[in-house]
Amino acid sequence: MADALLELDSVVAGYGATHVLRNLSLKVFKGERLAVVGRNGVGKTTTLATVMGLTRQHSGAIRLNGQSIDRLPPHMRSQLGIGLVPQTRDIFPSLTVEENLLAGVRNGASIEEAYELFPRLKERRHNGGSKLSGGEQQMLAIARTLMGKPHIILLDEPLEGLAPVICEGLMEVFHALSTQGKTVVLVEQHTRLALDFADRVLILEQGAIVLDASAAELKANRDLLDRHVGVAVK
Amino acid sequence: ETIKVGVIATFSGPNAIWGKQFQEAIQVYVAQHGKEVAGNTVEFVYKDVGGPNPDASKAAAQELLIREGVKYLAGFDFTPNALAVAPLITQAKVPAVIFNSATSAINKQSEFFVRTSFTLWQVTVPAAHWAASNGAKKIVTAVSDYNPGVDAENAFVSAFEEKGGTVVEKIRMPLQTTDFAPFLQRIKSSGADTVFAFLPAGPATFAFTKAYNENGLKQAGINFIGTGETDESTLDALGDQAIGLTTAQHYSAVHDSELNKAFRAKHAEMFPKSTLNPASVGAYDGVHLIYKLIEAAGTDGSEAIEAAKGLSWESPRGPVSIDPASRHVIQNVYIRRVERDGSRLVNREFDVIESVPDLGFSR
Amino acid sequence: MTTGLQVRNVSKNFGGLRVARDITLDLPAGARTALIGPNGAGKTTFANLIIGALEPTSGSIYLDGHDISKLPEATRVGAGIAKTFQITNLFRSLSVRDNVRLPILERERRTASFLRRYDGDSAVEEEVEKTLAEFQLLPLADHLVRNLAYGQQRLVELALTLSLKPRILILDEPAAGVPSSDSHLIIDAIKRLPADLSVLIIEHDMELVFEVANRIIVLVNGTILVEGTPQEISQDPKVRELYLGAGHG
Amino acid sequence: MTVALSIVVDGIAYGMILFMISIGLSVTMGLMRIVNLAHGGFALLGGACAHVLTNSYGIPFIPALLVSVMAVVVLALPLERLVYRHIYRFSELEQVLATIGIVFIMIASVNLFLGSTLLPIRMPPVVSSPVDLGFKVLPLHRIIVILAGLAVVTALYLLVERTRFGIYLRASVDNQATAASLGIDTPKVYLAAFALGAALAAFGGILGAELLPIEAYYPLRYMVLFLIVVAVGGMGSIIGSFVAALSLGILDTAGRYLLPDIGTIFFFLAITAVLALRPNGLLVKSS
Amino acid sequence: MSANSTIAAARPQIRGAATFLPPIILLAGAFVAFWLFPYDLGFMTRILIMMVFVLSFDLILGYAGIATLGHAAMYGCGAYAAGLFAIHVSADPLLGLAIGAAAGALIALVSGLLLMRAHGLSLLMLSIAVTMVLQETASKARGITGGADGLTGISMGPVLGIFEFDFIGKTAFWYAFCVLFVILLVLRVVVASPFGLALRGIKDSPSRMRAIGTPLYRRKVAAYVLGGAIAGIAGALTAQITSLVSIEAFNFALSAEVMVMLVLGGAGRLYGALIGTLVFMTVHHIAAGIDPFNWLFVIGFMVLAVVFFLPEGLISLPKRLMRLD
Ligand SMILES: Nc1ncnc2c1ncn2[C@@H]1O[C@H](COP(=O)(O)OP(=O)(O)OP(=O)(O)O)[C@@H](O)[C@H]1O
Ligand SMILES: Nc1ncnc2c1ncn2[C@@H]1O[C@H](COP(=O)(O)OP(=O)(O)OP(=O)(O)O)[C@@H](O)[C@H]1O
Ligand SMILES: [Mg+2]
Ligand SMILES: [Mg+2]
Repeated sequence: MADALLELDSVVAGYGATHVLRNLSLKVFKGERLAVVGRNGVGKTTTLATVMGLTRQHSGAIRLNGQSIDRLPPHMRSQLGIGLVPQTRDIFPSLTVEENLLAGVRNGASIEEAYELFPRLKERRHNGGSKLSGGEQQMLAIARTLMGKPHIILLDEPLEGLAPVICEGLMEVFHALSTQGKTVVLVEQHTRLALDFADRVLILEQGAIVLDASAAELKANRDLLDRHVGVAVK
Repeated sequence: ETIKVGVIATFSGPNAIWGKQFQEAIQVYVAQHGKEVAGNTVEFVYKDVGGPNPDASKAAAQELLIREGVKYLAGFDFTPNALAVAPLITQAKVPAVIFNSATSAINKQSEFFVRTSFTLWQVTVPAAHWAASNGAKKIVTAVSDYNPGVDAENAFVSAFEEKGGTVVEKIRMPLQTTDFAPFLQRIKSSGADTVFAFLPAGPATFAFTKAYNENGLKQAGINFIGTGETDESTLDALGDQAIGLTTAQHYSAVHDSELNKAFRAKHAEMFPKSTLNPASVGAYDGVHLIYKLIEAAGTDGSEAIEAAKGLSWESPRGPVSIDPASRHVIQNVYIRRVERDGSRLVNREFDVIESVPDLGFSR
Repeated sequence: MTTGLQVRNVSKNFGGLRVARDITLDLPAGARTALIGPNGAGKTTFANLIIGALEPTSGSIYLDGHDISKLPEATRVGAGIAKTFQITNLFRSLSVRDNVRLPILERERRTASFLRRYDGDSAVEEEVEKTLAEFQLLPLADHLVRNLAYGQQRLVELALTLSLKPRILILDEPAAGVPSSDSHLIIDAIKRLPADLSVLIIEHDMELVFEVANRIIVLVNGTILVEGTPQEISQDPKVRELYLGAGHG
Repeated sequence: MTVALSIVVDGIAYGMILFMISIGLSVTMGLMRIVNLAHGGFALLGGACAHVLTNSYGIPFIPALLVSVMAVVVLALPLERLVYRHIYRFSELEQVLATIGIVFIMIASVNLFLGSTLLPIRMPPVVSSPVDLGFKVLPLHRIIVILAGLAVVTALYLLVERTRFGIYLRASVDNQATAASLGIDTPKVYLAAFALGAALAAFGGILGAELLPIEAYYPLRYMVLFLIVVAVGGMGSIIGSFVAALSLGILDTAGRYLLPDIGTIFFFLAITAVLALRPNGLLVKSS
Repeated sequence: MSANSTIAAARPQIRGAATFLPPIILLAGAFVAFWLFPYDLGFMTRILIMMVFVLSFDLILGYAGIATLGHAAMYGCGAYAAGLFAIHVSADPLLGLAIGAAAGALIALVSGLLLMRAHGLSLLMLSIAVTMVLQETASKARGITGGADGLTGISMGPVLGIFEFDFIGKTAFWYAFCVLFVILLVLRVVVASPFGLALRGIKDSPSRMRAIGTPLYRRKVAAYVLGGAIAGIAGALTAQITSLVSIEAFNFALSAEVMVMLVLGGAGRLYGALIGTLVFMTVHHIAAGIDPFNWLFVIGFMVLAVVFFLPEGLISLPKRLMRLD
């Protein structure tokens, strides 16, 4: 197998003194569609945030294209091509929609592309960021990250709060991105969606990976999934 | 025997200048006269109260009286600080020598207060008289709106009118004001030939005198008369624009006398970066008075107060004596004008009103 | 007398933007109504109008026949209307337990009282424990809410709101952020609600909507497009085009 | 009529000084959202430096001004790196405490080296000469301050509202982690903004020293005044601060012309009324 | 879940030994201080009064999260009211305290009706404005208040008709201590009550508080009035013990200092208020005694050190130390 694009090697990380990720190791390959699933609070968000450099990393290594990046501040990781769509959206409230997009623009991206993707945003372009509906904020968060033209896109539950039609549209967008050679990591609560989208699925439990399997394998073997994620499913 | 003297003053914060002036003058006096008085060693204990803070002043006095066993209290820059110790000194029968606070009424609060500085009435009334007899006909007063300012206004107005002058307007300026342009505009259009001003030393005086020049009052021929505005501690900061300002005060650092020259020389030797001002002489004479009282009465407070009454001596500011009725110093009041003397500005005395008592005590 | 909530000709403008246009609907006691619609259709705004966080530009809202359009939010909550927040809004530096305790105390009108301890009433305490257990929050009871994962916070959000025992309950995307494996906790909680309670649920998760709602209102651009049973709505071509997309059928 | 005109002219002249001395705080507190009680400290350091340069070394005013502003920036840079950078993350109360601590140290330093008396800044005499406007005499330096104020407000407005830097700054302040993960070099943005705030503080302190003379306790003495301008202007609004400063200047001046006896009470009651009606600042309608 | 055990809510229920221990320590501390420093009673009494004042601010800022810079308004009103009452009506100290409390509560109510609608910077400025107006009024009403010279002529009768205020300040010390003790006990009850919990809720999320049906404004006004009454008591104590009230009682610096002491000790913790006051005033006193010109350095560095190393205030020091090993 080719060398990993992004690699986490026995990473221990968390908030303050607490450890949320314990010895987490994973590899993401170029052009891959990877889904990360797991129950509430197992550390999915923390994993993505750690890749971005937003948590306290206690030990372990993170490599991008074989280069260690764990000493780099978040903005340099972003400049190396990692893009994160945060779960809490984190729209800048004192910026308008357009300024929110401008804040993410790099490498000559044009905000017209964003408006094409989400016409709704164009209608609300001069609205204050804090005055958007929940779904609009979600669209803006995704569009803003795409403005940075990342090579590897970390999506933390990007479909939450979006109308089903939009979700379908977005999944197509993510697909399209991956066919353009971008790497997509999707954290998703809805296992069905995750399985439909991904090539490979990681299951997280208490800050560690308990299962790493291809989507096809999991689809064929539902009880494997139930055992890990759906323990509480009736 | 060691006799301790407690000095309560402001040594920290924006008003630390008071404590500093006091302390320097005390040290100069001691350097000149030694610490031995009638077989006793005098020791000064300093307490900082950080500004006008009667609570701290009272607690400091308690500590000095009880722990240090001081037999005399001294210092006091702000009126409330002095007033706060009045019940204590009366109870303890310990004399308190006021080096600065200028409100007449303080001495009424306790039999044990003696004052070696000045009162507002004492310097303001001569200022008014001098102005009246030197061509001022119509006057406008501009004072900061707080007790000392109002005191000064009352003193000036009553004395000036007594001499037949007219007060065309009385302006009270908020204490926090730093922009005096509106008031100077009013002074200008009031038709007065002279303005009497009273402001607390520091930023207010600085901004007022600046505004006096910048708004063209000098050019318009409106004379300035004041009291403590050209205090030596801020005079250099005022700069050349202060030149020509006329004030009435009981002491100028360049008062021409042998005693003052010696005082100044010793002070310059010990504190080369510092200047003398009225607070210095208040403290210097205060220490002198305490020495005299120790000579006369030792540590007996009541006896000391009796001894103080009527005492007279030659001070760096000229002849002084303690008025038995008010326990306040009777002294000359000088009319001075700011002049340049080499590299510094000075208050040059050019007229004198002799032996002025506290004219505010009986009001 | 009419019971439940009546909304009559309510409109809301933000400057030139008309977010609610002449909406009229009833939420009778015992109803299980879902409000769906595209993003930015005005659903959250509508919920805020009912709860009193926003004031309508025109129109009125009645609770049991009384006009409540002018009452402040706190008074409406006292009268039995409650809502969860689409983006969790919790007492982040209080423990999970206190987050549940506080609304119960408020509901019992105790929070003006100085003299007894806040944990001194055994009936209240029992209810707190029961609520925590219901949402499987007991193990987290003493954690500060700000240290919980987002999905856990969603559960607290719901537990907190239900503790108010409202008569009209508005749920704004209660399941967002809750994994599909745990959404049964939410569905169960909704199903367990007293039968006479009127629930308005705003949600993009159609499985959940179809499971709990017996009536669905579709809001588009601030107006009601259609209203009907889940069956009718899922068949409606217009709704499919504007909202549901191809995946539902 | 002449009174009204005087009120307006004096008010604007005074208001512009208020603007100059508080604009640095509008940057650090309004835009960067740090409760920066040390604002006056930077003005003090700038002023003290200008005092030493003009008084002790006889350096002319303009070069002294520029050198002092630069000196404050040079001091602000390491201070930001070592201290302020951590303060950003603090809660508001902790920021109050931390910046009070810093301001105490600044005051004590000036006090140690220069004492607690006034620290005048020598200006060429022509600056304080009266200029006759026909209906009114105005000192030249006020005219200079008015021009400087107009220049600063324009430049700052363009910087914050019209440039990428402005967007980056506001984004970083809203959510530092998110801004960083979008590739914005937030530490550098903060550093630049902070240095700008300190430079403006020093600049304003020196230009305003004619009215609010520099002395060791300057930062505490005028703290309320700085805060009022930012509060009335509204957090984060440069134009708001400008309008607020001018309005407050005119208001205060009107009080002194018309109601001198209760000037202070009038001023604070008026501020109370403004803030009660417009709690988020003059230009922001209460929601 | 075990990863989270260390970040569990660190709010143990105040029960058992913990209920009685702190007041006992306080009481013992007072006796020890009284016995060890018999000459510093005046200064220690000032600390006690300040503790009452800072406690009152803790209720408002620490618990309800209402940040003001005008707490001296209530203190000053309490002081003037008690002073005038003593001069013109009765020299009984306890009655005077009641008057001080009433005056503090009244001004808190009147100003609170306006202030509690504001927040953030505008609240800070409004509270400052209220204090400034009061100070200026006191300064101008020279006939009643003595203006800048201060209100003189206060002489207090014996406490409870038995304990005369003495020269050394013993009575004043124990009087102030008893007041502090009672206030502390009252506040302990208040903060552990549903009202206290509601205040913490308000501090945390006002919008959520409204959404659970709390009449926010009324609760805040109530807290402000209660805090104001206690601040008024502190002011009254000063007036009675110093026998003089000056307009400095309304100083901005006082309001700011109270905030510093509270945050230094640990806002939102009653004992934090006490520790902050004790440490700030003692360090100030000692440092100013040693070097009045440069003590500000000491205070400055102390304050910075505390925010940087003990962000929850001095009260978190023991917890910190224990966690080290
Ligand atoms: N800011 C924080 N401070 C302290 N602990 C946190 C913080 N954020 C999350 N945690 C803890 O870290 C653990 C993992 O949280 P994380 O947000 O990564 O979970 P998640 O898998 O993304 O959950 P969800 O599906 O609910 O979003 C949780 O137990 C949570 O309590
Ligand atoms: N305070 C406001 N000022 C201006 N526009 C606003 C304000 N609040 C909401 N809007 C706009 O009103 C529209 C409706 O918003 P609302 O939050 O009600 O949508 P929603 O139906 O809940 O959408 P979603 O499903 O995405 O949560 C949006 O386009 C939003 O941008
Ligand atoms: Mg998550
Ligand atoms: Mg919504």
